[in-house]
Amino acid sequence: MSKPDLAVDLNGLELNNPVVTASGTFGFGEEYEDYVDLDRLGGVMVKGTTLKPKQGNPTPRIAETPAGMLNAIGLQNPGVEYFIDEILPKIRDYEFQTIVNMSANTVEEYQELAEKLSQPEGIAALEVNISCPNVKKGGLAFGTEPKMAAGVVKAVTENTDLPVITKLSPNVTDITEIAQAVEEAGSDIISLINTLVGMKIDIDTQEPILANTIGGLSGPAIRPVAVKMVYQVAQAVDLPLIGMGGIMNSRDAVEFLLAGASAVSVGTANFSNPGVTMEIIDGIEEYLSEYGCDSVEEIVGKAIK
Amino acid sequence: MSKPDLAVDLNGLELNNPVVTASGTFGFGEEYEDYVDLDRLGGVMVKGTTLKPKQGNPTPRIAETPAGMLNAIGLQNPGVEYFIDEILPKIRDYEFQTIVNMSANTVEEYQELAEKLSQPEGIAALEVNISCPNVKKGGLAFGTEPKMAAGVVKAVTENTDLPVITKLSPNVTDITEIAQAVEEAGSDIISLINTLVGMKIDIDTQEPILANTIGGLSGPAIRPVAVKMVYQVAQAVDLPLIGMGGIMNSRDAVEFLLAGASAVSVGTANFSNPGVTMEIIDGIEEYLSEYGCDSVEEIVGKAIK
Amino acid sequence: MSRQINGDILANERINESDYRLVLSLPEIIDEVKPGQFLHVKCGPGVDPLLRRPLSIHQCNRDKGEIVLLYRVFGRGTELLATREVGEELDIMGPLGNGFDLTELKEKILVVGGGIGSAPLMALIERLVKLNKEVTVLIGAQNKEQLLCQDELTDLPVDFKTATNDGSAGYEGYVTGLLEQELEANEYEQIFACGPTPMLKAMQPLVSKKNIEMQLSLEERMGCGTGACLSCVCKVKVENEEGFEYRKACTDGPVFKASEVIFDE
Amino acid sequence: MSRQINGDILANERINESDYRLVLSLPEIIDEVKPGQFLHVKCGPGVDPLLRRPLSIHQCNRDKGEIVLLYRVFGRGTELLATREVGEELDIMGPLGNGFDLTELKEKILVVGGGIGSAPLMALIERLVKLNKEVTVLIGAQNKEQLLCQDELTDLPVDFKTATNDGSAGYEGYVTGLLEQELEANEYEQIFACGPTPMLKAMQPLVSKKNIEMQLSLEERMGCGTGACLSCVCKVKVENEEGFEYRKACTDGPVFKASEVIFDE
Ligand SMILES: Cc1cc2nc3c(=O)[nH]c(=O)nc-3n(C[C@H](O)[C@H](O)[C@H](O)COP(=O)(O)OP(=O)(O)OC[C@H]3O[C@@H](n4cnc5c(N)ncnc54)[C@H](O)[C@@H]3O)c2cc1C
Ligand SMILES: Cc1cc2nc3c(=O)[nH]c(=O)nc-3n(C[C@H](O)[C@H](O)[C@H](O)COP(=O)(O)OP(=O)(O)OC[C@H]3O[C@@H](n4cnc5c(N)ncnc54)[C@H](O)[C@@H]3O)c2cc1C
Ligand SMILES: Cc1cc2nc3c(=O)[nH]c(=O)nc-3n(C[C@H](O)[C@H](O)[C@H](O)COP(=O)(O)O)c2cc1C
Ligand SMILES: Cc1cc2nc3c(=O)[nH]c(=O)nc-3n(C[C@H](O)[C@H](O)[C@H](O)COP(=O)(O)O)c2cc1C
Ligand code: FES
Ligand code: FES
Repeated sequence: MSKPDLAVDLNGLELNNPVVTASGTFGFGEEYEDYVDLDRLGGVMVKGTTLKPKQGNPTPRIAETPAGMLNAIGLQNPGVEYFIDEILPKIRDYEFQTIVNMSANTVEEYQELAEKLSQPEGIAALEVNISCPNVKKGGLAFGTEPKMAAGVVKAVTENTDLPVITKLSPNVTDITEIAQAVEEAGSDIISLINTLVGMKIDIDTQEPILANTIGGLSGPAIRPVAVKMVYQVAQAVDLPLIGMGGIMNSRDAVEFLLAGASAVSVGTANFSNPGVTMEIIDGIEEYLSEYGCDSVEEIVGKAIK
Repeated sequence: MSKPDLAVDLNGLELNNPVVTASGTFGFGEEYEDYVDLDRLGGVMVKGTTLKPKQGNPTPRIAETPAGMLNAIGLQNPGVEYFIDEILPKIRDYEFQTIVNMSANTVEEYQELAEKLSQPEGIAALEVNISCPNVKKGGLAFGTEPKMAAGVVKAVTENTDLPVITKLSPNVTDITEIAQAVEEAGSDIISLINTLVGMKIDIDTQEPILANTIGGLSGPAIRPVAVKMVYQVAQAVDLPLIGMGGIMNSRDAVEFLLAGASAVSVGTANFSNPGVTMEIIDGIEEYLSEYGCDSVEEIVGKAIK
Repeated sequence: MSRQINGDILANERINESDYRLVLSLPEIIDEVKPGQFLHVKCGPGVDPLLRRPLSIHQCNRDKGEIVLLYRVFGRGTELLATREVGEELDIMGPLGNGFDLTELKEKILVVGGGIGSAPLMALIERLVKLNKEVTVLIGAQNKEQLLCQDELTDLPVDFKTATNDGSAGYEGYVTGLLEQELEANEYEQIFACGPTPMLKAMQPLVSKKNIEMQLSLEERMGCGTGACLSCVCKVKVENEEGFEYRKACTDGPVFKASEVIFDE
Repeated sequence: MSRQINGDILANERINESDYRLVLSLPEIIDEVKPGQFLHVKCGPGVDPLLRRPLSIHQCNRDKGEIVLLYRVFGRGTELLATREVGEELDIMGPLGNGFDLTELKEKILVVGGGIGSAPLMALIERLVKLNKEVTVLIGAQNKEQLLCQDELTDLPVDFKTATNDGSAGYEGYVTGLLEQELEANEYEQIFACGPTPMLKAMQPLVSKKNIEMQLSLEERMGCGTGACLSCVCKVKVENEEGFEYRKACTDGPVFKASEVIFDE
């Protein structure tokens, strides 16, 4: 029997296999050079990038929770220009697709980011993080209101030829509503989920552990929430999905594919097992073989009744 | 030094100590007679009660997840009349406060439930579960929209003299908005959080594990989300809060008190450790002594900056 | 009365590729134990896994205060249990469940076990033998190695037959095939069975055709084990609108009358 | 180059009330190890705890290919680590971090350790001794029992002094008090230190007053250990608007020049 075909085409974003790494957890890829054959990765969603360099939040920036972790990095990053001039040239030659995760506080900033990131060679897609607070509307996240979300996505899609991925926040009453809004606004792909908002208090000091008080919860703890949202959104829109949230191994990755994701993104798992993405690629291939599938596509959404 | 005072008065609901058990996880109390000195409990929130008896969902009804579990019991219960006639007389004589968790699909049903439950002796408070789908509005949960939530709460508060607890769903964009709405509608107390919606897929059968497809996620996995919501709601309303979500021991319970809850409710932990509530009561007392506090109140909300 | 206690692990040994025999010192509860009951076991400390695992009481040695469990390594919980060592303590709740109903025992009794489902039957068989019943035992398994209780049953005054899927011992095929033969060949007054749901489901029509009273021990996913959470319910026939009612496997069962159990499609 | 590998546990023994000595066989990476580097350790399988724990390389035996860690049981991760047994394998990433900068070593060197922070200093001291430096070592602890490296340091040609909070050995009080005395009494050209943040913070003005070059090994909560997640950052002085920049303890550190480190209030 021939090996199953792992390649996936997500509305224009072509990946050699359906495994990418999640923004903020894998740096710019290079950081994992010692542990991973980077050329084998489907893609790398690089650290959230902003127009201007950002220092990020004070420490502690992370806290461990049952089967999960909280982070409040605060988008520390060197800014889009440094990324394009200094980092992109170093990672361009890897086989993986470079996906740039963009964060901003205003629609105008998103637009400017999209324009800047559409110039250089070597960027395969833009990922719009709409979980950021909308400074103009008093801090309510763009991703929590369909119209605001659509506005951001339009500002990006109208200013780039690259495939646009919109990354949804799970901290909403109805995620399908947001998904439909960004589909209409022209998003090519949807990625989900970003972190759940959470916090942890140190009962000895009687204070929140994170300097930022609240943070984003990731890791296996949130997987059931993520799988459910992928399952729901897959039925609400016609876009390919990149599923994430607590994927620790290939079995978890397959769970997301069955729920309706066309590809998966691996975040927190890289911390506990830096070689995990390679195991996941191999495991998906084995699973497909075992079930007699020729391509990834055959199992996408198979658990949807 | 004298022992700290564990009693708390939640806007009319008086508990001997701040530890109650969460609805649906402790039956009607009796089920734990072999493991717990029921008279030592602050209160028991009994299984979700509906007007008519309900059979509930097909099985499997539960699935285990990392540091958590999903349930889709489907409100199996013998109905409010059976509860009043057959169960209440058996549990009335325990020292714990009996809190009846009410579920319904229409505002009228909530009203009728409130009226019925206000007649008999031995009920200390009503807990309004507004996570149920609103049948009239096409299944959107009452608890996800401020006006609908307020409508339900009004229907209850206007038809009972008992203290009314409103139990909030975490599956919303802004829980403080709902909290403020139910405060205005006359709720005396707020309890939070109910379960997060989640699902799990069996990759061998390629089907959702729960017969109901989706279920409610509880246990330590959700604790960071619950603590954050308690912390937020404590600052948004003037009502006493009963905090819950993943409390496994007295340290976790104290975390909720510091976050702003005046009492805590213990759910899933009863399954893994049936005597856990006794340990939590003792542990809170020790903590208070250690920190030189005379009463529980002194630490409520202490982590709020 | 049931309790939550720590029992010393006296043995925890692998008996074949997949199964383990666990001996616990539990003198505090030994006098309350009935065949067909189970313990709710915390396989390890911490929250991974979070829930307890129900495991049937396989044997009960009253004099020594020892309870034996027989378990198959299946997922995370039983894997962890298999790593627990002699000398450690195991956190259990028990005894739980109603056990087999022995109030109206007949004389000529058939006991049928499939796979790891044979575990709870040993304590029952030992009791039946003590009561001088005429007992026939059918045990089914994948293969010869996985056939449980062989040595114990050979030593007992029971008629003992086996079935294996691969034919490596006894009848070749499912234990339900052997049962069919057996019901043709002999008259039985009462049957007790435990095994995977498809096996029990297949037995139901075979046995009801012959009008023999049967008790089944069912398996359902459990949360509390105390009757509080309603996770573990089974469909039981009653005369209401729907024609059934959900009963709790943990406290109303795990043993039910075969005639009242409804198996879904 | 750093790797993720499994090292055989050769020893994991308690050395006092709170501390353990763990010996790992890691010939694959031994030649790359520098004093001041650390391993990122998965304390147990599964997701509880989820993250690795950074532990400094305490000693490095190149001939045998063995790395020794010294750790204090603190929370869930180190508790679990303490239960790991000889013969098991430990999943580590390493060696990580920049280690101490030994490119411009002076002759008269002071090494200061507080609490479990003394752990990484042993490998450094052994190297300094090999290079024939004149080394004075100050080690502080709660009490005599918790004083680390006593035997090893007594055997080495170094000047070794101790401080205990309860006065049960050496100077009574914080090791920073002993340091103050020491800086009055003797001239040092270079200082290396590791210990709890308050200790390092207290050392900063004492040492900068004397204009002695100092390197500090800092502790921050770590996620990845590879420089990817930006959890582990420390404030370092730079000439920008804010007057500081965040640098990663895992890859830019954990050793920093004392003169550039900013400790928050
Ligand atoms: C009353 C009763 C008695 C039992 N007696 C025995 C026995 O003596 N020996 C034995 O080997 N097995 C017995 N089982 C089955 C045993 O409980 C499961 O094999 C075990 O729970 C699997 O846990 P796991 O962590 O290995 O598997 P996982 O698949 O990781 O478990 C995930 C979840 O599903 C539940 N689950 C999985 N399989 C079953 C099952 N077959 N029945 C009930 N819950 C399940 C688990 O309890 C857990 O909550 C019994 C089950 C019941 C209900
Ligand atoms: C570079 C470096 C080297 C270290 N070397 C040693 C050593 O040789 N020996 C030793 O005993 N300890 C050392 N530590 C501290 C050690 O990492 C912590 O004590 C350990 O992580 C605590 O884990 P826990 O699960 O026991 O505690 P928990 O409090 O349960 O841990 C919760 C989380 O906080 C983090 N954390 C808690 N305390 C610390 C701390 N002091 N520093 C960093 N993260 C922390 C944990 O890594 C984990 O992510 C070092 C720390 C760093 C950064
Ligand atoms: C340390 C850390 C930093 C993150 N930074 C970003 C970010 O900059 N932009 C973004 O869109 N998501 C960010 N995320 C979210 C992840 O990309 C991912 O959506 C989330 O962690 C869920 O996946 P996981 O459970 O596999 O980690 C971050 C997550 C972590 C843990
Ligand atoms: C098996 C089960 C059944 C539940 N049934 C109800 C219910 O009937 N009504 C309700 O308001 N909440 C119900 N809940 C939610 C709990 O009361 C509680 O809000 C939630 O489980 C979070 O707390 P925990 O993490 O301590 O379990 C149920 C939870 C579980 C696990
Ligand atoms: S397991 Fe909870 S009712 Fe049976
Ligand atoms: S631990 Fe991730 S950057 Fe240092």
